[in-house]
Amino acid sequence: MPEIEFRKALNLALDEEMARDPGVFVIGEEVAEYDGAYKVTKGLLAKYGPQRVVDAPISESGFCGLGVGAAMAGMRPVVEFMTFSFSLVAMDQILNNAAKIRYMSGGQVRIPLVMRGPSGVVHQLGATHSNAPESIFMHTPGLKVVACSTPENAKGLLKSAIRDDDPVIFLESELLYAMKGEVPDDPDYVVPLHKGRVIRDGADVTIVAYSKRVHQALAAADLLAQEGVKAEVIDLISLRPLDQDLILKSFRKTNRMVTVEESWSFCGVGASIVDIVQRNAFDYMDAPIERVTLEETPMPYNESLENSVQPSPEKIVKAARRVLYRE
Amino acid sequence: MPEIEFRKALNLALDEEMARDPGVFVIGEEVAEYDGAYKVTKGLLAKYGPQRVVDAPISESGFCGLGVGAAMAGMRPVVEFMTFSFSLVAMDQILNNAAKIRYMSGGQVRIPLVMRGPSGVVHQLGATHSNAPESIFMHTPGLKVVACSTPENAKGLLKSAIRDDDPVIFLESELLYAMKGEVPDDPDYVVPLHKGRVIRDGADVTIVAYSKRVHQALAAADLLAQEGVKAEVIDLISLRPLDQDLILKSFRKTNRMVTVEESWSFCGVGASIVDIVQRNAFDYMDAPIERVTLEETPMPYNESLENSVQPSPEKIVKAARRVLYRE
Amino acid sequence: MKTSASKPAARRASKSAEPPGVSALIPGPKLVEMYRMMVRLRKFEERCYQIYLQRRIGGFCHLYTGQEAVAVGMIMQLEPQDYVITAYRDHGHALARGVSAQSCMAELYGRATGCSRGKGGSMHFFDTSINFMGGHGIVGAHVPLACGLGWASRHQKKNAVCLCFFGDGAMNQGAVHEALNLATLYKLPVVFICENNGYAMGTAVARGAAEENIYLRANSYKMPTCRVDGNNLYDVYKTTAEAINRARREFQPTFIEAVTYRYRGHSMSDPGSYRTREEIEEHKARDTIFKISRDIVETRAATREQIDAIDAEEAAGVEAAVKFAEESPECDPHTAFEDIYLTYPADVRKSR
Amino acid sequence: MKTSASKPAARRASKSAEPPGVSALIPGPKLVEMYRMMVRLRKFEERCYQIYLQRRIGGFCHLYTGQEAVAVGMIMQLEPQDYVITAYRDHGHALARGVSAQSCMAELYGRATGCSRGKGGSMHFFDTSINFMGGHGIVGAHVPLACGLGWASRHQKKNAVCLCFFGDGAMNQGAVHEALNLATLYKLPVVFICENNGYAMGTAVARGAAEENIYLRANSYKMPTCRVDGNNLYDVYKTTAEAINRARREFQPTFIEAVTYRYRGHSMSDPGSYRTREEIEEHKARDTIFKISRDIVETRAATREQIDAIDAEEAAGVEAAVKFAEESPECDPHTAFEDIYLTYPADVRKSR
Ligand SMILES: Cc1ncc(C[n+]2csc(CCOP(=O)(O)OP(=O)(O)O)c2C)c(N)n1
Ligand SMILES: Cc1ncc(C[n+]2csc(CCOP(=O)(O)OP(=O)(O)O)c2C)c(N)n1
Ligand SMILES: [Mg+2]
Ligand SMILES: [Mg+2]
Repeated sequence: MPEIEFRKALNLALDEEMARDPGVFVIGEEVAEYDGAYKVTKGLLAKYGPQRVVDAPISESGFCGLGVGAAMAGMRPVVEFMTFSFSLVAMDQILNNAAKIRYMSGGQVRIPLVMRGPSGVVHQLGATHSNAPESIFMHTPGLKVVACSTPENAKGLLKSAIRDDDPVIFLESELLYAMKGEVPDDPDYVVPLHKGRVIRDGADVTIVAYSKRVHQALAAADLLAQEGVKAEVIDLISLRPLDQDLILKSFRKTNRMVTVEESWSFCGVGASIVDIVQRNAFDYMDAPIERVTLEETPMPYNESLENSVQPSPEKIVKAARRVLYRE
Repeated sequence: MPEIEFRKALNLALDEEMARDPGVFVIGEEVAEYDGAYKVTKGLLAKYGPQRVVDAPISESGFCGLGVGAAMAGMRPVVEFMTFSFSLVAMDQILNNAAKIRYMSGGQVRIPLVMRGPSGVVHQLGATHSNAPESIFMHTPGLKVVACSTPENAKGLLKSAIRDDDPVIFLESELLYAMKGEVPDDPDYVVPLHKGRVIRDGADVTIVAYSKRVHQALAAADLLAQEGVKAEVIDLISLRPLDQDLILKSFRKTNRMVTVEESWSFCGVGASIVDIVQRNAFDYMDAPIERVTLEETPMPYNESLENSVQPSPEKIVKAARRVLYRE
Repeated sequence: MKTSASKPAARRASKSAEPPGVSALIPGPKLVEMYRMMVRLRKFEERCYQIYLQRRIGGFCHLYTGQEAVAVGMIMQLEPQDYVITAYRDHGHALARGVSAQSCMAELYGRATGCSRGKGGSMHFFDTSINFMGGHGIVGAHVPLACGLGWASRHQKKNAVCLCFFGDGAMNQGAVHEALNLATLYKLPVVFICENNGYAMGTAVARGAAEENIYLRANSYKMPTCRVDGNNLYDVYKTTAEAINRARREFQPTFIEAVTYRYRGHSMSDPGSYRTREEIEEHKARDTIFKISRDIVETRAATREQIDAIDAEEAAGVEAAVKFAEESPECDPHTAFEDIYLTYPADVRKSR
Repeated sequence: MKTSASKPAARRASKSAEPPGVSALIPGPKLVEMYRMMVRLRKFEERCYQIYLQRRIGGFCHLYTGQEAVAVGMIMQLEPQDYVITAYRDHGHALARGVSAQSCMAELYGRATGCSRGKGGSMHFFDTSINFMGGHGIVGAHVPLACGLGWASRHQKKNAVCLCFFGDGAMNQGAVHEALNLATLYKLPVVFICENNGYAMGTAVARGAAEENIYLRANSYKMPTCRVDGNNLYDVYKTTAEAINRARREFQPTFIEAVTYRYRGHSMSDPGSYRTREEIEEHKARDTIFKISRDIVETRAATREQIDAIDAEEAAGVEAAVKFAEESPECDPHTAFEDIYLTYPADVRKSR
């Protein structure tokens, strides 16, 4: 298997799906002539032309809505938000239109739409540019929400998202774009949207993470191993629906859990995981589930403050120790 | 104490605070000449004139942002969303501007802004008009979020919200506007924003609710009493911050809890309550906490479907029975 | 703040009968067909008014009475592949597009036989089988969708035009401006129709918009723009025909401000105290439907008796629709859980 | 799709020296003061460029180099009570308003002594003590805030005007249109300045806007609107003076399109392949700062030596700012948890 960059994996997924289905087009700010703000769409304009790789003005409501409309008419738009922080100005299009029109039409309309882009804190971009709105999307029936974490699943998931007949929120991370990894070059290699993965086996504690936090979870598992703690690490991948079976199966084995999240605690991803676990595996709970989230502050610019309010392998280790009553 | 309608209680709060502080003004669609879509602002135009009771065009981003800006300059705007369903088009103004500008300025800016209006499902308005976005707001540091449930606390809370120096999301319900109740006429009667209330004592199970669901919780408590179950009912009032002490105190007494919510389950209000309880009162958990939320569907128009996907006293009773292992 | 100029329709009234030749644009049989449709819209809405007051239907209900010439004059010249999309005041557009009165009425009753299976309600009518792409509840939010429909038409080579209706109040919603800009930029076959009925709820146009000449605002998007008397079916027809042509042949969007008037309140719960009875009567006196019936008889496109028969047929049709709706089955409870996703993995269906 | 017309600044270049009399508008000492400020902006930004490449500062960094005449010519005629609000390309506006180079530089270093206590960073400068109301990161989102500042000024009888700066790309964001409409409707003392530097990131104006004559779009909001050569300090000054007057005396908002050009990339990470080196050089050849220095010497407002001294002083000032920033204390870790709320109940502080 060839080893490629994360952004290239996304690029290949777009490329292959555009080649496969003439209904697929990409629209967003700077996706065409600029090759994408983060070069995810590099070379696609040259290959598919300006009718399928479409530069948009800074009109997120407008072009996201255009995507919804084109999907209603049978196309498969891929709407790029330069980052999901900018999706806030298009929130109504996402939550009312993309998510609900199918239902309100009594099932007549289908909306095979992908809304993708990087999400979450990057590096010193300040509070307006560090939003990770996944819990907003997860809260909303009608949307599917996935987060990729490796070049391999990035490619397979984006292809699935594009082929899927429902609106999919597809979360990436700027901080992963340069990561390299092996990616199957089979053009029909896809990863199911609704399945999480156990990416490290362990029996002592389950660490649940998604997006770039998966790598911190793995780093924490390494550190814990040095203390003799065998952590199982789950990459959620699908945030809506959550892969409850996988989560519960692991929990029933380890009886202890730490969640690692991209956003804040209140009404966050992990809150729902906690809720699902206690409702479905109450008798297996040997300790409270700990959550490692952003601290409850807007994101500061200062580098050390910014680091201090984020999850880190060390924080995860500490949380794991707490759920193991070792601290 | 005089008995007045809920909408009148809100109206009095606005009236008194406008009389008290010339910096207070109300802006929103139809708030002035039309007396408010739900008559909450009735008579205020006549009393305070069009400079302080301001009709706005259908520009939620625009006038919500105007409110943020006026607050930055020291005024105390009350922005009315005709319903919070329409706040989705202003989401960026709320989540990035109202919530974060104080922080990003290093504390130089204060934003004494109230954003108020009815929220949640009403009666056959369909999916676009039935949003209850409180968990979106609760997720966001920088915002305070309160939900009123009686004429009395509506008045006292709105006055507190207006006097408060931070941005407050103030949630009401169309279905309560006609409710009558006693309201202190002391113009300095205020209710603290961050405190919940035990509105019915009980030792067997705690039912936590907010907004109109409080009344369903009370109805459920009545039904449960007939079965010999003493339910304690908490009206959360404050959603951000949550009154954790109150919730935990009750839970440590009853060891069982049911949450009743206005919106969906995933990443909803109750998920956070569950999380807080299990982290802080793990040893007191005699049963999984049950949540009564909207079913995971956009809101249907059909009346019986609409009822079926909402919380009801019967659903609350059933949930209570489950946490009491009586079912 | 400006408070004057609340009667754009009055200002734009055409004073006299049609100049000869204009009505020739619409052949007699077509005119009769359009008359029939306008009658259907009128009778449908007036029946809604009654049954709403009887509490047999619920929710928000925004009647189209008085604006019929706009929907009918525009939509009835579309081809089958063309799209229609509109806001929550959608009964008229749906009927004009050919959605049956039965399925519309059943939708208001929230029945499974409704055009949106009882899930959308008055504000969210859909019938994609004839490219009626909804009824949309959030002011202005469907206007970007129209660009998407136009986009698809263009790139799927469907040769379809999209008519997108919205109100005067919607012009103050940012998403509409973003959409208008996109339409020109991408050369989309969309005709934007702002139905200026003088008010957004209780807000007269000039109280909500700095520029009360709404059609001028489209100049910012470099598209042909005009104002038309929405009471004048012939003008409406002609202007729209040109716009449709430009869209279909040249992928050139157009903006049309159709000045019109709603006889009823904003919605059923609107007391309407922001306008006078005289103002309403003034507009009713110029009623299009009546005027067209006269034109039809004068030009011998049909006889007075035939007109009367049409009126009776349409009244009966609406009665039948009410009956159909009332006799239709209630929604099956489990349908609440359908139509959320098209492909939801079976193994996680029950989760929350 | 249109791809031409990417050089609005070139199109608008004034060909010759200022006609006599125009520069008389700005008295000699004031002109020298403005020159000094333009030099400060230039040197500050160029120093940013270097230290950014040295990785001594981080985040997104949008330099203002080339646009100096706009910020300086406009902001330096404000009175103390007036407001300035702008987007993320905010260093120039902040400095011109009087925020010290030290506190700006310290902010870029993320230090506690920064103008936003190290929490805002390059895009989010604030100094409310002199009514500099921020740097804002979301395109267009601060334009409604400007209406609020104008509203407060009007209703608190502060007699303050608000200058609101944004880019050509921001014109395609709906919130901006909503705000422009509100400003006229409510008669707000706001001057809207669209700094048209030809590009929104890599998108030339005409590729993002159906109407590339941006100032014409303000016609929809019935406010005085004009285009000014942003390289011509005198024109900028004069046009703005008129607009400020209208705002202050008549509560009449104005829209000014200032045609300008940024010498650097959109941000530090922009390779800038969407424009040619020739295009950039062409603009640099018409550099305002150089031109003004010449004017000053010619009109004897100052000598060449004095100009050189100013240049040296400002260079030293920026060096001092770097030194100040580098020697400033790091943010105390607990400050991350401050400034979220003004009044947060002590008893629930730790909750999450
Ligand atoms: C974003 C948004 N804000 C507010 C509303 C509430 N609302 C529904 S209709 C309406 C007035 C719309 O007026 P106009 O666009 O002129 O259409 P008309 O009702 O006259 O057909 C308002 C304010 C809404 N549905 N969506
Ligand atoms: C709503 C939103 N969308 C996208 C971005 C990303 N972005 C930042 S600056 C920019 C270009 C803005 O161009 P313009 O308004 O012309 O200002 P300039 O940078 O030229 O000063 C974009 C797309 C953003 N910050 N906010
Ligand atoms: Mg209207
Ligand atoms: Mg620009």
